[in-house]
Formats: sequence, C-alpha cells, structure tokens
Amino acid sequence: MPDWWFSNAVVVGLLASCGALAVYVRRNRLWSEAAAGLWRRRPLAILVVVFYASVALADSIFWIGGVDAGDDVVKQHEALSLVDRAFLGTSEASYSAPFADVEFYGGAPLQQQGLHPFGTDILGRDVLYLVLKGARVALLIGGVTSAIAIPLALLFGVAAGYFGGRIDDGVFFLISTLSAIPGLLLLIALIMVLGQSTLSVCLALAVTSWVGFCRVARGETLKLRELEFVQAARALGVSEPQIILRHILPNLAHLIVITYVLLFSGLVLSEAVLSWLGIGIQGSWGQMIVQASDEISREPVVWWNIGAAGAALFGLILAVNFVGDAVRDVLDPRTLREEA
Amino acid sequence: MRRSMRSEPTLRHRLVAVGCLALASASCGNNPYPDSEGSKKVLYTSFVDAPRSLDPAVAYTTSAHAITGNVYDTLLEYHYLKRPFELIPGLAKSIPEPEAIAGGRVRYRFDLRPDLVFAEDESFGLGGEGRRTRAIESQDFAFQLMRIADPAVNSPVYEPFSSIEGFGGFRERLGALRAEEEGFAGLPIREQYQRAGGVAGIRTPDVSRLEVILAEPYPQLLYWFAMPFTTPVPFEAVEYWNGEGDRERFADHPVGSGPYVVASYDKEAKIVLEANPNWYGVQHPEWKAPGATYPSEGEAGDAEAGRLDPQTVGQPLPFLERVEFIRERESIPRFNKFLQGYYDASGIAKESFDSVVLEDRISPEMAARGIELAKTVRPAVYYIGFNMDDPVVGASATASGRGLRQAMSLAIDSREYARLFQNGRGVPAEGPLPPGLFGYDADYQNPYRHVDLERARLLLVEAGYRGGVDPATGEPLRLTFDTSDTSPQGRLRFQWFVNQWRKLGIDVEIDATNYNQFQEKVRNGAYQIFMWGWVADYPDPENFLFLLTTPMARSVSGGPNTANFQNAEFDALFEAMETADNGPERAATIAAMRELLERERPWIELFHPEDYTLFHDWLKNVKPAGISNPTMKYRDIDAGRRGEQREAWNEPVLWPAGVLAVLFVAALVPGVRTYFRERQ
Amino acid sequence: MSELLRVRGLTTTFPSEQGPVAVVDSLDLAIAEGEVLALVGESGCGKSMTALSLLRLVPRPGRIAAGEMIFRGRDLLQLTVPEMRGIRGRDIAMIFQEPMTSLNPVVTVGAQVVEAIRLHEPATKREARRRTVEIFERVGIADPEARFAAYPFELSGGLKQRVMIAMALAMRPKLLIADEPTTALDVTIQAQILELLRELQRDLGMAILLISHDFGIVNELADRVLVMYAGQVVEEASRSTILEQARHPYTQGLLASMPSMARPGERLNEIPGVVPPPSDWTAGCRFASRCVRVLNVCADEAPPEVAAGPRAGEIQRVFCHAVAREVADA
Amino acid sequence: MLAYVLRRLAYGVVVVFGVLGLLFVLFFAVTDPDDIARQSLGERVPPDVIEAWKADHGYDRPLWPWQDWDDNQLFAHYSAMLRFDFGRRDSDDTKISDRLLDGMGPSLSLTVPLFVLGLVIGIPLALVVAFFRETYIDRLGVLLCVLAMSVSILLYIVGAQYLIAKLLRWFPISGFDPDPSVIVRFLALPILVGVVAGFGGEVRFYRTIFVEEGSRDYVRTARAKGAGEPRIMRAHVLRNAWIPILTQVVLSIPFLFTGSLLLESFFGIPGLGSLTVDAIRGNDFSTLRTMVYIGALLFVLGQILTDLCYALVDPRVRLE
Repeated sequence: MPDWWFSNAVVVGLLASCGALAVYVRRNRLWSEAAAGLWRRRPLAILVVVFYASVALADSIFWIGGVDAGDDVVKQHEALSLVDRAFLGTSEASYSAPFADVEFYGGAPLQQQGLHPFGTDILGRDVLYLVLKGARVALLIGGVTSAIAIPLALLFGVAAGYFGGRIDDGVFFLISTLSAIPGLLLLIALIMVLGQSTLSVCLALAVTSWVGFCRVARGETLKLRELEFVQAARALGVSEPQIILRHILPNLAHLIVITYVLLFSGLVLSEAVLSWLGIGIQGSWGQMIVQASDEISREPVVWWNIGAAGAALFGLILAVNFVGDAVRDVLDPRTLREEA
Repeated sequence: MRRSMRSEPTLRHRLVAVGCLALASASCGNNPYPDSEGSKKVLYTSFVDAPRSLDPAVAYTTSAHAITGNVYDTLLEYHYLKRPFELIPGLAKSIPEPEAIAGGRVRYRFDLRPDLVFAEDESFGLGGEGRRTRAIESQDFAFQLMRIADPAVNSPVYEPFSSIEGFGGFRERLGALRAEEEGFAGLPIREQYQRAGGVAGIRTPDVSRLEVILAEPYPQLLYWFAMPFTTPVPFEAVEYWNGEGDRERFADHPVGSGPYVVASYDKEAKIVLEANPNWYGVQHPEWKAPGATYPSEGEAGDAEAGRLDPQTVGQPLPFLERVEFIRERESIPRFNKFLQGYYDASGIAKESFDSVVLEDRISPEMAARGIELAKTVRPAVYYIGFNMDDPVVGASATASGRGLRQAMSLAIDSREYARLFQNGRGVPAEGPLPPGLFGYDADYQNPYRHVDLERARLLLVEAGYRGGVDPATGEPLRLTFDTSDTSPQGRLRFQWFVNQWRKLGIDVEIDATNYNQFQEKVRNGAYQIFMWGWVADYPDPENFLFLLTTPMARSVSGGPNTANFQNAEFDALFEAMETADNGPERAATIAAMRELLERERPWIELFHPEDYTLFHDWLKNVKPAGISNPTMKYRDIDAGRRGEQREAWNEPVLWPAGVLAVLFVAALVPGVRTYFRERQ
Repeated sequence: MSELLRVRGLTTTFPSEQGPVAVVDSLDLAIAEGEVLALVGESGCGKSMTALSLLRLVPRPGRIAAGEMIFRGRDLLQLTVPEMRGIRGRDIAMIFQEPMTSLNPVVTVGAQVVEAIRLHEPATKREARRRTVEIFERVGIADPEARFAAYPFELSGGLKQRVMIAMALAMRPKLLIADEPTTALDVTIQAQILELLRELQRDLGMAILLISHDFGIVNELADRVLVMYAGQVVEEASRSTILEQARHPYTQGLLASMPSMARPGERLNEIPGVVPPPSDWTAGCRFASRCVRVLNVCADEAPPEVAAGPRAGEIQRVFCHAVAREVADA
Repeated sequence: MLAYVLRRLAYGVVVVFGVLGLLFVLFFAVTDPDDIARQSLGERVPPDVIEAWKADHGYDRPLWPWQDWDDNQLFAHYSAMLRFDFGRRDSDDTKISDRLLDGMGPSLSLTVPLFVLGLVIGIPLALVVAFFRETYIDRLGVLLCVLAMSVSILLYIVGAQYLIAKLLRWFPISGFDPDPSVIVRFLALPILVGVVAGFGGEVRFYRTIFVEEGSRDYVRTARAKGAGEPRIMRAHVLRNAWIPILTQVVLSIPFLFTGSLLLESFFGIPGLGSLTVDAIRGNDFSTLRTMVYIGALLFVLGQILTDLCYALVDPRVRLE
C-alpha cells in the first residue's frame, strides 16, 4: 500500500476521532466545562493551533493525477497534496525578495512577478509554500512523537507506581540508565539503526523523551494507590487491571493532556537543533532555518527564508504554549482549588 | 529591605546602574585580538577542522598542506607567479635532468645548498647535551623517503614512489623483520631502517648530494619533490616525539626546515606559525635563492594586481612575522569577522570538497571596503559519477545504460549550478582535464554537457524509458543519489540536481547517510549516483585520467575510481600516454580518451573549481596557488592600514544601550508606583 | 462591657460571570470586650469570609466593597496597610480550622511564635524565646522547652492547634477570631481546646468571635449567636434565647437537624433543597425557596428586621416577613 | 546519613554499569571496528594497515564475552573505565585527559556564569512576578516568559550575531581568549544569548512554585500575624520554595562540565560542548565512552547532591 494511502487513512482516522472526542466531551460535564473554560481563556491561541492543524491536514490528503506540472514531468506521476496543488508551477530560478518582480541576484525577470509574499529560496521554491509544508512536519514531530512517548511513559510509570517492588526497581533502573546517557547519543544511534524517515525520527525522539513523564506518572500513581477509593475498589474485589483502567488512568487524564501539550512544543523546538546536527526531518522549519542561516552572512542579506521559517515556528510554539497554560489552569485540580 | 522600598531609589542604586553601563561599554568593542597586536606583521585567517596529522609523509588534505607547506621546505618549488606552474630550485641548487642509465633505469641527482640548518627543537638534544638544531644532510631526505615506504607510517602516497628501485623490497623487509624479530620494533627508527637495508634506488654519496634511481621512467616524479612529502625530516624528532609520557606525537609536533615553525598548536582553537630564524632565506639573503626571494616577473595581470610592486620584487622572504589560523566552526562568524577586518583572508574551506563555503561575490559594499577576489582555476574537477557496476545505470545495461547516462548528462547545466551555488565562480567542465594542464583543449565542446532536454528525451526513448517511465514498474524510473553529507546546506545542492532530472521524468531520491553507512554502501557497490571531486597532486593529465583506469576501480582494488569504470580500450590508451612526453602524439591519445568518455559518460563533469581567496587590500601579494604550497612567505601585511580600517569599520553603536537602559528604568517606575499604591 | 467592635453594612464581593457577587451582604455585628460571639451557618454561607474581612485578608480577586468596621474607635477600612498590619496579631488575632497546614512546615514552631512577637515588639530573641516558652506552658503544651525547637510535622493535631493559639495570644490581643477551631480535631481533643479557650477568654478578658457550623460547640462557649444564611444575617440573639425560642424558620430548621441538640428518640428533620447559587439570589429573602412558612412577599422584598425579644432588655433580631406578620398580629 | 550515601553510591555504580553496557551495545550495533580505523586513517587505506591499526588500538579482539571469555573488548572497556584510564582518542591518538583538561576551562567559563545568572535573574524576577500576582505586572511577566520560550535557540544565536555583533558591533562575533582582561569581551554575547533563551522557562517554573506556595495556609497564618508581604515572600514562601527549586537546579550542576553544544560551536569557544557529537560522528569510540562515562558519573553525583540538598532544606526528610 503506497504511503500516501496511509496518509489519507490517517487523516480520516484523525477527523473521525476528533468527532468522537467532541461528542464524548459534550456528554461528559467535567470535560465540557473544561473545554468551555479553555475556550474562554485563550480563544486566539486555539484558533492559531487549529489553523496550523488544518494546513497540516490539507497537506496530508494526497492523490495522483489531474495536474499539469509544466516542466516537472515526475510530478504527473506523484501523489500531490492540496497544498502542493495550490502552489503548482510557482517555482522560479533562484532567490527573489518578497513581492519582487526580478531575481535577487542578477535581476532576471520572474515568472510570477510580485506573487511571492515571502519570496523564493535558492532553488526558486516559493517560501510560503515551504512554510506551509513545514506545518505537517511540525505537527508530525510534536503529535506523533508525544503520542508514542506518553503511552510508553504511562505503561512503565503506572506499572512501577502501582505494583512497586521488583517492577518499580526495574523501571527505575531503566529510567536512570536512559537519562544518564546523553540524549543525543541515543537519538543518533537509533536514527542510524531506524533510518531517517519521518516516522523513525519520531520513534527515536519518543524513546529519548518519555522518561520525564514516566517519573511523573509513577509518582502520581503512588499517591492514587493509597487513596480510599482505590482501596474501596480493591475491597469490592475489582481486578488489578480493572482498577488501573477505571480508576488510576482517568485520574491521570489531566496530567496526560497537560504533558502532551508541553511535550509537543518542546519536541518541535528541538527539531531545529536536530536539523543543525544533520539528523532532522526533511522539509521541516528547522531545516529551513539551518539552510538559511548562511544567507545571513551574505551581503546584502537574504532574510526572508529564515524570517518566514522562524516566524512560522514561533507562531505555532507560542500558540501551543498558551493553550498549554490554559489547559493546565483548567484541568489541574491544584489550580482549581486556588480559584475557590 | 524595608527602608529602600519606602523612598525613591537611593543614590546608591543610581551609582550602581551607571557603573554597570560603564563596565559594559568598557568591555565593548568587538576586537577579538589583544590591542598590542595591531601594529605587528601578523596574518589572521581561519580554519574549520584541524588537520588529522601534520606528519609530512601522511598529511594529504588541503587544510594540512596549508601548514606543512609553510613549515617543511622541499628540494624543488613552484614559481609563485608564473602560470602554468613552473618548477624552481628550493633546497636544491638546481633542477636535475633525468639521466638514462643501464637497464632502462633513470637517475636524478640533487645537489643541496651549503650549510642548511633545521629549525630549533628540543629533540636535537638526543644528538648531544644542549644542542637545539643541526645541519641538514642528504641522509635526512633519504630517511623521509624511507618513511614513505614504512608500512607503520601508512603514507597515502606510497604508490607514486614505488617506481624507485628497491622501494617495495625495503617495505617487505621492514615488515618481515618487525613481524619475526622480537623487539625489533622497539629499536630506534633509524636503526630499523639500516637493519632493513635501506632502498637501493636512494643513494647519499656525500652529505650534500642525493641520488634517486627509478626502475622505469616516471617524468612526473619531480613534481613530488615540490610537495611536503619529500621534505628533509630529522630522525631525532621522529624518535623523540613518540607520544609516550607527556610528549606529543611527531604528527602534532612538526620539526622542519621551512620559513615558518609551528609556535603553538591547539587543534580546538588556534594554530600559530612564526618566522623561522634558521631558514636559509633568513641566514643567507645574499644568495638571492629563487625560493627565498620575491620573484621579479610573473603571469600577465600580476603587475596590475599589484603582485609585482617594485618595493617587494627581489626582497628576501619571508615578510610576515606570524600567521594565526583561528578555528571557526560556523560560517556566520567566519565570514562576518572577515567583513569586519578581523580576518585578512577568507579561511581554508571545510575539508570535504562537496560543501564549498557559501561566500559571496564581491558586493558593492565589499568593493567599497577594498575587498578583492583573486581566483585561479584550480587543477581539480567536480563530477557526478555513475556506478558502472550497477545493473540499471552501469556498463552491464549496455545501450540502455549508456542512453540513460547520456540523457541525464544533457539535463545538467553546470553554468546554472555555478551561478546558484558558487556565485558564478568555477569553469564549467567539458571533460575530466582542468585548464592549465597539458592536453586541455579550451575549445572542446562536449556534446553531452550542454542542456538539450529534447535530445535527452529522445535518448530515453531509445534506452527504453519513454517519458522517464520504468517499463518494469510503470512508474517514473527510480534511482538513488548517495552521499555522506547530511547537512541541510548539502541537501539543497543535491535537490537542485534531482529537480533537473525530474524534467526528464526520472525520480532520483537523495540517500544521505552518515559516514559509516556511506562507506559500507560504496564498499559493496550498493550505490548508483554520487558526487565526488579530485584535486590534482601535480599538473599532469596522468594524475586525472588514472582515476578511470580499471586497476584503480573501487570494486577491483578499492582505489579512487569510484565509478568503477572498467574499459579495456581506455586502459590501453592510458598506458600509451602515461609516461609519454608532452608531444602532439600524447595530445592525440588524450583526445581519443576524451571521445571515449564523452560516449560512455561514466562521469557528468560539472566544473573545475576556481581557487578563490577573498582578501582585504592591506594583504599584499595574494595569488591563490592551488598546488604550490609554501605561499605564506610571499605574503605581506600593511599593518598600519589594517589598524585604521578596523577602527573605522568597528565603531560600536552605543545609543541603543542608552535606549535600552531608559526603557528598563521606564518599565521599573510603574512597578514601583503600583507597589506604593498597593500599600495605601 | 464597653463595645469593642461594631461592623455596619459590611459587603465583600467576588467577581463572577454575572458581575460581582456579595458573598457577605451588608452585615452588621457588634462584639463587646470579653464577649464570645458565635457566627453560625452552613458551610458556604460566608462566615469565614466575614472573619477574613475583619482582618482585611480577603483573598484576591475578592475585595471589601462597602461597610465600616469600627474597632476601639478606629475604622479598620480607612487604615493604611502598615497601620492595619500593626493591628493584625496584636489587637485582633485569628486561628484557623486546619492546624495541619497552617504552620510553616520548614520552620520550628518556636520560631514562628517568636516571629509573631517580634513583628510587633522590638524584643530581643532571648526575651521573645522566654515569653514563647511561657505561653506554650500557658496553653497546656507539655515540656515547652523541648517543643520550642520542634517542627510542625513532629507534633499532633491538637498540639499544633495549641501552638496556633499560643501564636495568636502572643501579643494578648483584644479579639480572637476562631474559625472552626476544633472541626478538624477528634472529639477528645475538641473538648480540651474548648476548655482552654474558655479559660484564656476568662483570664485575659479577651473577646472571641467563634465561627462554627456546630451548635454543640456554640452552646458550650458563646454568649451571643448570629445565624447567617447565604451571606446575610437571619437572626441574632443570646445563646439561651436562640436555643429555646429561635424564631427564624431557618434557625429552627437548623436546630432540628443537629444530632448533638436533639433529644434521644426524636426524629431528625432536615431542610429540603440546597443553598441557592449566587446567580439565583433575588432581592427578597434568600431562604424563601426552602422556607416552610414562605409567603409570596418573601421572594420579592428584603425581609424586614424584627425586634422580637422574649424578655425586656434582651435583644433578639429576626429578619423574616412571617415573623414580622406574627409580631404584628399579636 | 553515611549509610544512605553509600547505598546511593552502590545504586549509582549499577546505573553506570548499565550505561556503559548500553553504550557498548548501541555503538557496536551501528559501527564496525573497521569503520573506526577507516575514519581515523582516511579513506584509501590498504586492509593490512587497518588490521595493524586495530591491533595497535585493541580493536582486533572479539567484542563479546561469549566469544572469548578472558580477552574481549567488553571487559577491557569496563576495566579501562573503572581504572579511569581514558587512553587516547581514536581519531588522532592525542591523550583524552589532556583534551578534557584543556576543554574544561572554556566550557566552565561559559556554563558557570550562565547557571549563576539563570538563578540570580530568574528567581528575583519570578518573585516579583509572583509578588504582583493578578496585577498587570504578573500578566506582562508571564506573557514575556512565554514569548521568550517560544523562540528556537538557533534563531537567538543567529539573530544575536547579526544584530549585536554585526550591526551594533558591541562584542566580537566569536572567538575566545583565556586572558582575564579580555575574556569578558568574548563571553558577553554567548552568555547574553544563553540567558535570554533560558530565562523564559526558568522564570515560569519558579513563578509556578512561588504562586503555589503563596496559596498555602501557612502564608495566611503569617498574614494574620501581621507580617508584611515582602517579609512573607522572603521568610516563608522562599524558604518553602527552595525544596522544588533546589532539586531542579542541583540536578544540572554536574553537567556544567560538559559545556553547551550550540553556544560553543557558534561562538568559537574551544570547550567540551561538541566533543560528544564529534565523537559520535567521527566514530571515535574511546572519546565517546569517556564522555558518556563522565556523564553517567556526573548524573549519579547529581542525584546524590539533590537528595542531600533535599535533606538540608526540608526537615521532614531524614536520610536513613
């Protein structure tokens, strides 16, 4: 099955699960109140995140054909996303300043005069197009990696916290060992083994970033296990896995959501450094920034590459951080108590 | 705490604030060098990665030669200005003529200049208490040639010298003795070489004469005697600096006879060369030795470029007291510090040839600052190679493979590539030979090196890939472009090539892996397309065409022929021209070889890079030398002008500091006011 | 007994979606020197907020919107922050419900009491230490010298409350506000603390504003009782009057549902419904929706104050239309 | 107390063993001893010379114990590390201990000021923001922190070098000189970038702690005692806040030695920051295992330091 079918399937899956989530939230009073509170606090940030997500989704729907791509013959046979199709044939020969009519070096006239809001890069690709393509990569790095790291952390953390004893020692040893090894070494070794595709970089990042939340989950589970309602459930003869599923996990729900959001922005930011080290993901904003960083030393300065990629990265991270704050204020019981 | 919160910020606070500002501005100013250095004749330039070794027998990279070339003197040298390159005597009195002797052998006789002396070093203490140096003898040259043969030294240039009589024999004997005889390897190195019986073809009749006898003619040998490999090396240094205890290794502690010595060697931060008082040019200016006096004539254009200034012509070298190579890992600081005048010339490019430093052309602002660009075509060629062992693009695909390679060659426009990535520098390559070499035909037009997409598409049809579609899969033909450069900047360059081939409908995927995996792929032939370059050792066509001979194929002997081009006809032609003299007959053979390459297309020749140096107008006598290594001794600095220019260009702009301070205080005031309002 | 504190029209508001909510709504109260006034009501009726308002310690974003608090001739609301600070801990002191968390866990209890002293008097450390040990003894802490250097986590709940009391009484305040002082303690300790408070109140002639939801405790200690509901005073009378002739339907309902007050065998009745959320408060009586003797006027007009004292000179104020009509008919 | 430290040390040793083991497996899963040799000797090297180099550096022996119990690289690797015999770098045979000593100075001269400034600026700023909770200063402060946190450090570095070093020319763009009279000029810009890039996260972390402690009951008690806000902040909130702050801060102290990768590369400071990455990329196993070994020891040291600080600051914690 070609990978673009897989991407379309993921998009459908995501939209379906969002719908289901919305229904569940509307039915569950606690979560609908939280959602309303969230919207009240940071409407703008939520809108920005939704915008990035929609661009990423638009960029994940692929199909072949129905396009004449001028001189790039291979494009005819390639699966192109909505974003690709929107920017078909907008490439130039080389650099051009935003809204310019002529090339930056040499002054040759452009094919699309004045139509490049962020100019074009050294290969003549429209910078706005590259920035939009970056959204999908950023959401993949942040979203997929966290979606792998958090269940991993929960698995080990809850098990260690709930069962204790040898399991706890084993997990604690694993955590200590993993955090004692420099993250970069682990990351580069994993990427060497798994290869440099987006999924494998996400997997490698996940393996190196689950340790923090695992400690939190373990601590929280230790506390929950002692609470009366868990002992009561045990007294009623509820089986261990049942207790974990129906009592422990729901009480960690708020922590999961908060950590997901904070992990998200941390990972997307760290991708820029990975690109600088040469193990980043193709087409990411980080890669754009590193590629454009040399342009800063040119005279006259080619600023729009690094400017556009930097602004896009900053916009997403700022929005996600604000949403993260709001989520923590809404969901975290301690802050709820502080409110009363 | 209570009192000060009550009243306005006391005087003490204001004083502290002013103090901080003063301290900040005092330490302001971005001159990275101690102020005392301003007036001295010191050249500042940068390097990216420190050379792995400075051992003259091993150092083979451009960043290493930039140092060994100026520290180790050689028997012969290249004339600084004349192009094409011309040999001049260095430590030798004259350039020897090859004498044919019995048995088809050839002899070269070098006569040394009198009372040459090594640079001072504590290792000479081995020869007697308190001795800091000693006279250079012909045995020191022989010792170095034997080191090249020594397997333990693992010199990359063993092969070119193997034509010396008994060179290979000496290597086997040495290896055998070390393997069998117990404790032999522990003996002093000179004794080991004597016990192994030395090399028959290297004779030292007396301290001032060296004779080299070749088993078969090899005219290019003389060029090797203008490279640091054949410099005189004192055995005391090799024995003393053995890396035991806290002594450095000889590879990190050069002891030579050149115009400069390595004063300090910190691989992570700075490498400093200082003028060598014992150098023969300093000891005996009266000799007016060609290697120690500024040349009086040169190539056309040298005069206008100011390289034949009457005050410098005929002056004894060297002019510079000190040369500082400062490490700059990133291009932003490297280039901008050059623009600010803190580097006199743009630094040595990063070692790997495939990421040429992205430095700009001469922009109006740079011209206004008097920055100049000197370029000479470098005796090198960058090319895209096909793995001829590959079933799809290789020789085994016969006509379809050839058609595919020809079509892909027609899609690449070297001029456009140079415009985008080299700022227009570099000569588009028509064939493997760079300009300035015998056999280079300036008006040869390679039919497959001019963009012609129509013809390319026709060729693809003939090759069975109509519209770039692979009949087996019905999809665009999928090829891989293999590289070990994972940097984002490198990626841009390869993406450009991919975009050109996409116009033919061929989908090439860039497979950038780290060093090990890349070597792994190359070793077992699992690669299709790659980008590589070759820098000449010496200006002779043989040094380029040997790259495509069967014996040199990677899959045959692990040699530099990464394209694995194995063509009997080509090999035969190579044998014919290899040792021929530069005559019309040799030119004809080269032309035939070029025809063959044109048709077979193992390489898509891209361009011959122009060796460039951006330099400020206070750096005199700059001429990029490509091959010729000892360049620092010819350069000069107008330290006074540099001081003025640096001053003028680097006035710190202080008013923003004031604005920031005011803003900071302005932000404080409402805070303090709310605090007081809060207390009512 | 001369009047110590008179509060008139005290209103403390908290912002909410529907605008500011008066958690304490134009409250009047008066405490005489040495008198024990009890403030009684269900949890959430604003009694704790009233106490905090007296010390101007209303947590953000709440604030005191109106009213005056005359304490020994000075209106506390007009004082500057430093002046108000001078009063807290010296003239008016407060102890809280949760002794477990009310002491700084990383500072010894002795040091925390010394701080209470040295905040208001330039006593030397040794002098303050001596007085602290003395007060510890006075509040019944055994082996006070050793306990001085103990950390809060090393003491039991009861001991911690005694430390809190010692800290409050360090400067011999005129008025002690005790916010549910015994609720978090188990019964045996509760009795000891109450006994201690009674002794201290008698010895020091100190007035106590006792806040509780338990009439049992009120009955033990209080001279006069103020019943609060949804931020407003509904009835005020002496302890004996309230217990025997409570007139306001809410007070009667409250008494009837107290297990500690009921006679054995009598069925406890409970007040139907729940305290209405601020958004449902109308101009009228806030207890209307749950009142057994509700009249249709109750929901529209604020209940009038009815002076209905059973014996001459004994004041009993009731805010209820039904009672007003009853008195008018009699 | 001693028993506790010994127990933690024992546990630390186990962790270090685990780390060295994991490193060995990870490295030799992706690299082959021949690659180490080739990277050190250069590309076109005859096979016999590679064998000689491997023998000389001890890479010719079998890797795993089950292949050859008494002479295998895994045990040699462990014994070398335990004897702190770091030996020489695979890449250019220079002594690793020299490289560490040379690099430690510049690295510390950058990371220590960054660490101290992080505290000296972060904590007071967070205190002020927490002190003025619910006022515009609080909201402005939090906004500033989130803005500062949302920018990638690469942009900070490139921006600072362009604006401050190139346009304003206050400080050199890069370079380093240990001479005390000049060193400030070189370290000013990297430290400025480090602080600006870091302060967002730090201030927000400290503010959350102060706000949380500020809402505790004992603060209300202190207010009831008549203590002023500044005094409460200093004597009560800060003393309790030290516990979470110290645990976070002390953990990072040991890692000051390993320097900062990005700042040192871009500002040309010859520290240890890029040593690990260069070792990974250059197949330099001896340098890599030394850095990882030191890193693991520092990590264990950090854990123990944290626990000790915990006991120091929080009376409730007794180290039995």
